Amino acid sequence: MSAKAPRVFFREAIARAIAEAMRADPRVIVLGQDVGAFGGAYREFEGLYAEFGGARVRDTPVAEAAIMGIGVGAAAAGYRTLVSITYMDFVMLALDPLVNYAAKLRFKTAGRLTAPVVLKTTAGARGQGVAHSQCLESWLMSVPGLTVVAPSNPADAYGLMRSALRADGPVVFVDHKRLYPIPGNAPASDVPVPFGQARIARPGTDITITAHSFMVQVALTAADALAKEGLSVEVVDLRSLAPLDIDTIAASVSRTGALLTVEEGQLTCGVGAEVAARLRERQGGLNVARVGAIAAPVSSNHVLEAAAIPDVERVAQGVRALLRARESGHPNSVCSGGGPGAV
Amino acid sequence: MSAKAPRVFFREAIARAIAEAMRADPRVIVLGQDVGAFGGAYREFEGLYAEFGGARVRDTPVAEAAIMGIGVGAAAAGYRTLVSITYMDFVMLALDPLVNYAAKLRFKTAGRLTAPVVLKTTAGARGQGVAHSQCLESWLMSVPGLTVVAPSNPADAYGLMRSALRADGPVVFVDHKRLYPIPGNAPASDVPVPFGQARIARPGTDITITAHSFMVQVALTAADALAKEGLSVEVVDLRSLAPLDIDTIAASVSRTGALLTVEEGQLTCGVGAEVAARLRERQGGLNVARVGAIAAPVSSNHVLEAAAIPDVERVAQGVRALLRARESGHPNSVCSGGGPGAV
Amino acid sequence: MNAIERLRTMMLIRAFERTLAARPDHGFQLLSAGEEAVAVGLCSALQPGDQLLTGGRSIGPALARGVDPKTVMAELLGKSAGVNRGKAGRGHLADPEHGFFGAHAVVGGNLSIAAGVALAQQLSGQPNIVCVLFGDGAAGSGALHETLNIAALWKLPLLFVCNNNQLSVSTPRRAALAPRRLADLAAPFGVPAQTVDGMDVVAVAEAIASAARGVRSGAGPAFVECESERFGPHSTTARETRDPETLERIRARCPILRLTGDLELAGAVSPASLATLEAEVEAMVAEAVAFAEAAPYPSPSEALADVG
Amino acid sequence: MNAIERLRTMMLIRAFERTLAARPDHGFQLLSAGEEAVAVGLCSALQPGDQLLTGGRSIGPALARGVDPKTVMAELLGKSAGVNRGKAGRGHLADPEHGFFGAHAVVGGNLSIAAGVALAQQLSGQPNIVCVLFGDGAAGSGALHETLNIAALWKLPLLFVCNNNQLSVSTPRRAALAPRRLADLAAPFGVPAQTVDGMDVVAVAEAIASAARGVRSGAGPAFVECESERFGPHSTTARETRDPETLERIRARCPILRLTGDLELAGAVSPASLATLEAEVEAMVAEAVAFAEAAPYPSPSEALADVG
Ligand SMILES: Cc1ncc(C[n+]2csc(CCOP(=O)(O)OP(=O)(O)O)c2C)c(N)n1
Ligand SMILES: Cc1ncc(C[n+]2csc(CCOP(=O)(O)OP(=O)(O)O)c2C)c(N)n1
Ligand SMILES: [Mg+2]
Ligand SMILES: [Mg+2]
Repeated sequence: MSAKAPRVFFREAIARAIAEAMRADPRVIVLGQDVGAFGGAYREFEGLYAEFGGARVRDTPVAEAAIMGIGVGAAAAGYRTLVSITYMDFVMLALDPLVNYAAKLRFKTAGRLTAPVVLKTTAGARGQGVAHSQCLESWLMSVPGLTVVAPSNPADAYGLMRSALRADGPVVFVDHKRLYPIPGNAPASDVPVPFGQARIARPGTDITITAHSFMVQVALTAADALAKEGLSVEVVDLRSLAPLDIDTIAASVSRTGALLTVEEGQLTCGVGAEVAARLRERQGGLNVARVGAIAAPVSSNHVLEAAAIPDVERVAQGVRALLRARESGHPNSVCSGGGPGAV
Repeated sequence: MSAKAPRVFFREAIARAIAEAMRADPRVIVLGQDVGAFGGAYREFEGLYAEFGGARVRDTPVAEAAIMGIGVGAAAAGYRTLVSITYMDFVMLALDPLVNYAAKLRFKTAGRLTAPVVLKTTAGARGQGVAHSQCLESWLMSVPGLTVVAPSNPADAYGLMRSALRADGPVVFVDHKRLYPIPGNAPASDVPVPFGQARIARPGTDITITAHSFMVQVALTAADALAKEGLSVEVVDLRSLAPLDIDTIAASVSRTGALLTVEEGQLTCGVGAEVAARLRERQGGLNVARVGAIAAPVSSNHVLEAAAIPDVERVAQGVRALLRARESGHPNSVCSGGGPGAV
Repeated sequence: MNAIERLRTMMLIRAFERTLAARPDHGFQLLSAGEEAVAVGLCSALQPGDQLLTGGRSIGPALARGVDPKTVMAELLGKSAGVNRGKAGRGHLADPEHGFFGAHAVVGGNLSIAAGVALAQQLSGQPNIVCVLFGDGAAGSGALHETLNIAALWKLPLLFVCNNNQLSVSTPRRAALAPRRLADLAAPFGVPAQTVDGMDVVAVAEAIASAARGVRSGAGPAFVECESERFGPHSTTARETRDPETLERIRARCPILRLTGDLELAGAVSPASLATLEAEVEAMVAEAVAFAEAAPYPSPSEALADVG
Repeated sequence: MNAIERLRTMMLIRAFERTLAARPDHGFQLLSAGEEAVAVGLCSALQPGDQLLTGGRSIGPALARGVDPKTVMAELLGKSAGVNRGKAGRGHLADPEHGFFGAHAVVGGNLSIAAGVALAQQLSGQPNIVCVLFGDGAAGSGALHETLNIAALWKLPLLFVCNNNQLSVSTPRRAALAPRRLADLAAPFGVPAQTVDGMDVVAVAEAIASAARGVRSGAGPAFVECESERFGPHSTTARETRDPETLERIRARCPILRLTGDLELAGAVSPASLATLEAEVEAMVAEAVAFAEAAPYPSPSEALADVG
């Protein structure tokens, strides 16, 4: 895209995708806390209420479980509901309708019913403390029947939201508090990003980093810094966690020979563990390491939050450590939690 | 243990552990649906109500969220509550108090409060269908602040329950529908099984299988069958998923050189992915494969249930395939979902 | 449904469940003997375009709603001729084309789903309503509160029907729920509510019909509590917790005997016509069994079909 | 607390929050200007061994409960001299030794936790009670229903206090909750309930005291709704959604001015004594700030301390 392409913020890309979907399909409705005139906690629903009115853009009580269930039920009955749960931590309250009902509906009815609901929720830490910072993508990835996407920039946010609002079954759209203020090239209208396609966010030759959501931005910055040290880092933006585009990852790693997985959430049973496992089912002799949060809750305290989650420096250290290990003939992988003193 | 040791059923071992803990500590109480005079869905609470009465063994309404919260609150205020959620699928309803509150309480209060609550719940498939069959251990393993155990036999059920009812913080005790009728040697009274210690359930030299809960029984039967083919399988019963005893696994795999992880739940971001990742952070050049459920809900239909989850034959096939790959010099790992036509 | 149809449907449910339970190949089942008047009274007040959602104890409601007994039997026996190809099984069957949006075995789990279906009805401007049938056990779940509140706020065309059979597994309703009447739970939300004798199919049908009229008119949700009795244990494999005298007393209140007696008094049925009805339902059940038995089990490959 | 102590505590809360909000280093905060009478009236009716749990808007309640303003300020500025070593921060502070079992920023999340604390009190046979303070927003959550039911069944010593400040973020209470009064939600469970003017500290204190007496006597839970007003936006960084005229009208109902006026009329305060009070609270706040400023931030290694 040319540098002169108009720029939009991440939150604007989301609002635009929803608005265009609502114009195209009268069956798209939005449910959530403060999504109406207020326009959403991050203004990512701004303009929708004014254009589409309160019947289609509905403020709800603080009742995540029921709102999810209502979104799922309306979807099963023919609508396309976008349910907003402001913080991913509170998706816990809504897992029963999402996982026990929606994700299994098509299966259990042998295709007679399906629930094309989109759950949009915001993950990640930005000073909001232990119960407003969690990244639970890996839980949802593991649920058969759910599609899970996690864009890192406005264009993908637009394109994946358009795909989500056309999908056949339930989709979880995960965004991130630190992405909202990020600008990017305006997405081309009406061009959805297909599920299951990763994107080479930056080409490189020495090592592959896989990341999603805000960590792609962190990885790109780390790659810039490492370039000054003469290291060429390829950054693969997963975009879609379920389905996972293992072909693109494998092709990248077969060129670079090393993989660093980066995620903001917990390493244990995390996205990186799965990416590494699937990759190794295809190719051997790899140098692999994981970077993620330390095994602790994330405090709102800025010192402790910074100590808990990966940042540019820790990603760069992870790259350096992994490449050192490769050079020294270390047989396999190195782990690096994002923590203080880690790596 | 001698073959003449008295035998008890898994469910009896649980009831006994709870009863002894309640005798030893008046602050131990039990909350859950039908745990009172009825004695629990699997009779695993039998006798408690008669001995300790309704104040300490409390039947509750069908309100998993509040019951978990009450158990957590009472624990934070000085009691040791055992909360029973009959089916692990419904732990979803209780994740907010468990994960957003209990798991973070000691951290966020800087040690001023802690919640020594035990959540006991039953995972796994046995003809009960899409919403009564799930294995969600990997979700809980990933939560900092939670201890997660999953015994495979009466003695460990006893010993881990005793440890759980003495622990400092929240513990999730996962059992399994197919384990309840299984007999085993009676555990020695008052001997707890420490957290974070795996157990060599069967020694062997050619390959290591890691498993937990009912899959240990499946792995042991598969090992018997494979022995007849001349294959010597070491079975490591993880027992404790968080903390994970990677030392014991690593020691085993350094002897056998190959690892097959077996779990009944989903492979994606599962227990096996984590075991493999941690192991490879220590040693390279391993042959690793995973066996788990196919990526689909589990129907109550016996044909479809059997097709969905690992059984003795699929575990045996997984072992054979992995050892074949090793012989043929396949560089690394092979995956085998438990599904029809898989492996 | 006229009185005879109601009687026949109640008899069909009883016979269907009895035959099913006697087989060795059903796994286990949640039966509704004693509760037939709730299912039949309720369904006799619904219209074709309406949708019914239920909890796990769903055989009676499905049959009363008009789902073909053949496809229900096949489903419960795990056959691919089942209404959901044998994949749903106990507690999950769904036949939306016949107004049975589905059972869901998570206690309380269908409440908010039903509100979503009602929202869809409301948005699409159709005159149909949605009915959600749930147990006394489900009344303890927070889902009821959240759903009642939103349904009242949004005036959803949703009829809450609580089949209060006095038990959740082994736990008596009085030990699990503080309210004097479960219908009282609707009052704070301004939702009209009534409690009716769930052993009297006529009373149930009238109460539901009048509540449904309000809902259909756009007045928003309504709530009907039906006080019934569960004649058997929680499931075919569960331990019975009540003593024989209690069970005898309870079973004496049989809704089928009651309607039969009333119709006999009114001269609307005779021993001969009853025998004919009996033969009719037995034939339907036999046909359902034959249909199910003739059908194959799904192939293992269907375990991966229709995911997502 | 006598009337002067109430006034001083309300003034302390107002001054504390104002000073905190004016700083650049607090991240963001949920303030309670306008709602001081609820916190203070409530706490003036609690006894030392009682425990209070709240939602995220917790500065006022913590101070009213007697948590040291120095440790609260340090906590909210992320310092290790904070009541929780700076780890809890906004929305999570806890000081159980001072009867403040803690705030919890999950809306409705503390309801069942509080019932558990009440169960512990009941089992241990102590005469203390537990009070849970939650917002109108939390009243829409299923946790309230489940907790009210169980608390009523088990006669837990639990006092539910709803601070109905008419808003959940931008959503007016009338758009989020169908009940005419939120106190009506207690009725089905047989839980005594009342609604009181939350801008009147005396009325709040009396209502809570009388409800607390019942709870303390073993009669089971009680419910008090306090109708208050939030003077500012949801948080220090949130957009205000009300127009200036509305805000002006609301702010004219200031609970501090109201008590001051009443006390002036009664001759219990004078301009001079008010100035003294003002100076006292400003000194307390200044001391708290100095204390917090002098304290270090926790070291990064504390990010791994006290997990589990
Ligand atoms: C959320 C949840 N918790 C627990 C269960 C286990 N369970 C199945 S049926 C049942 C009893 C429900 O009682 P009620 O709602 O009165 O329905 P009934 O069985 O009497 O028809 C329970 C507790 C479940 N299915 N779902
Ligand atoms: C379960 C949950 N959902 C959403 C939020 C986001 N949130 C934070 S405060 C708030 C408003 C709560 O309103 P109310 O209970 O009336 O308390 P108030 O803010 O008015 O004090 C919301 C929705 C949350 N913290 N927890
Ligand atoms: Mg019942
Ligand atoms: Mg409020």
